[in-house]
Amino acid sequence: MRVRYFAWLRQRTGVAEEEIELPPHVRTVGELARHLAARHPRFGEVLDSRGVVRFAVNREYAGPDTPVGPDDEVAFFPPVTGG
Amino acid sequence: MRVRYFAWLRQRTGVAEEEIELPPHVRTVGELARHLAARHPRFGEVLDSRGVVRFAVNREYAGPDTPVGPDDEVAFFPPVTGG
Amino acid sequence: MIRVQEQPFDPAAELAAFTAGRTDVGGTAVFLGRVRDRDGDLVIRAMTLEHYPGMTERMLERLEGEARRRWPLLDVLVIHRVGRMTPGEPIVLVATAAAHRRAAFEACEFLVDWLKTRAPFWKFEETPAGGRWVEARASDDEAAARWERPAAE
Amino acid sequence: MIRVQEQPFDPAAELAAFTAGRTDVGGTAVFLGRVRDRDGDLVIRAMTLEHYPGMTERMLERLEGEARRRWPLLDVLVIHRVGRMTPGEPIVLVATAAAHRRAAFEACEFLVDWLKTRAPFWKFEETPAGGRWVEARASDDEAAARWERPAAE
Repeated sequence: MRVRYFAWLRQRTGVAEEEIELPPHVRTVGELARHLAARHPRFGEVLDSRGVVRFAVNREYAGPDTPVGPDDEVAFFPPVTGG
Repeated sequence: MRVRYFAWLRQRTGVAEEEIELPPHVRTVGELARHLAARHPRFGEVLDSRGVVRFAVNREYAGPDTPVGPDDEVAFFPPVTGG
Repeated sequence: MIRVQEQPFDPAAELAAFTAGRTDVGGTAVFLGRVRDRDGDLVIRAMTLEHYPGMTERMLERLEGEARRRWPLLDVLVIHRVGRMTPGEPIVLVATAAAHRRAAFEACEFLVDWLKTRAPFWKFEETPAGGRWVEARASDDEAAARWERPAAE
Repeated sequence: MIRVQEQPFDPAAELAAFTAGRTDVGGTAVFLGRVRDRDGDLVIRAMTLEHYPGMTERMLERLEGEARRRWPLLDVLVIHRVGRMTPGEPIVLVATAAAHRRAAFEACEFLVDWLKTRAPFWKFEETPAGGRWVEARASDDEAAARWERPAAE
């Protein structure tokens, strides 16, 4: 599975994207975030800050309960600030 | 006094502007309009159609009770349609 | 700035010059009104805008002043043509510049709405069946009324 | 049309090309967003816009589709830059064309408001004290919420 990080979340993981092996117990975006928190402690620190981390699965906005599978691209990023 | 007519009101008077002698009994825009109706019957025909004739005195919007004097410029025109 | 003119103008060139070189403008809103080739079912061949010289400029300057009082604008431009125009030609350009977008958008809409109901312009359309003066629309009055404020302070 | 690009664009040239030659467009509304030299009390030397390639275009195309469903638009143009920009440089241009002004204005504001809250862009500002990521503003969420409709049909 491909995982991507944007903006200051990318600075907390130190990587823009990575390929990871999806563990069998990880079935949702929320579970994936927990799993990645162990790998990237500074990413884990902000996971519980309400509304700070947003998700996308296959380039669509997703919630913590959105299912994920090994062929998906999942992205983590802060609230958007474009325009 | 100078009187000006615009748009289709001008077509009803046949003149864009005229200098008139202000009769002593004419003290407001409404009285002036009545006075001019005698001079321009086709202008007089539409005077009583509600909201069709608008007035300006010295290039400011005015109402029928706005006072007028011999040195004023008074204009009559339909509702505006610019932009 | 207010300009009322017979000669055509180039909206792109006006936009390029508007607030050129400034670095404090975050948002610019622009409205461009052009002559349409139809009015409802009617084919329009050309349009002539008559106005009341002197009063027009006075009213537009007052509108600009009112917009600047209501919103923190960094610049305002209103260009309005008069005379004869054919479909596709620009009639009016309204541009507003502000630090943030909301002020620019609101002021631009306000200026266009009030311009349509307060500036002494009259449209004469040439159709295949002859010419006709355009009638004022209630929807324009309603649009302008959105911006009314109580007279008392 | 949607364009997301690194290279600078010329808003005046884009406006000149937008609906060029058409005679059915009565009203064109344009929003131009540029880099400001300040953000509150902070001096801004430059700004970098990061985005999520692929997702950005998809979201913007969806916004264009939604705007076209809601208003009778004759054309839509959204250009959004990414990468590093300095004060005064254009960031985003949104242009909408319609027969009448109300649709053009509303659709333009809608597109800007939703773009600010739904398109995956992130701003990084360079200040004399160092760099910082811009935080999302509640006012942008409120502006976008104005256009929400009940989900049920």
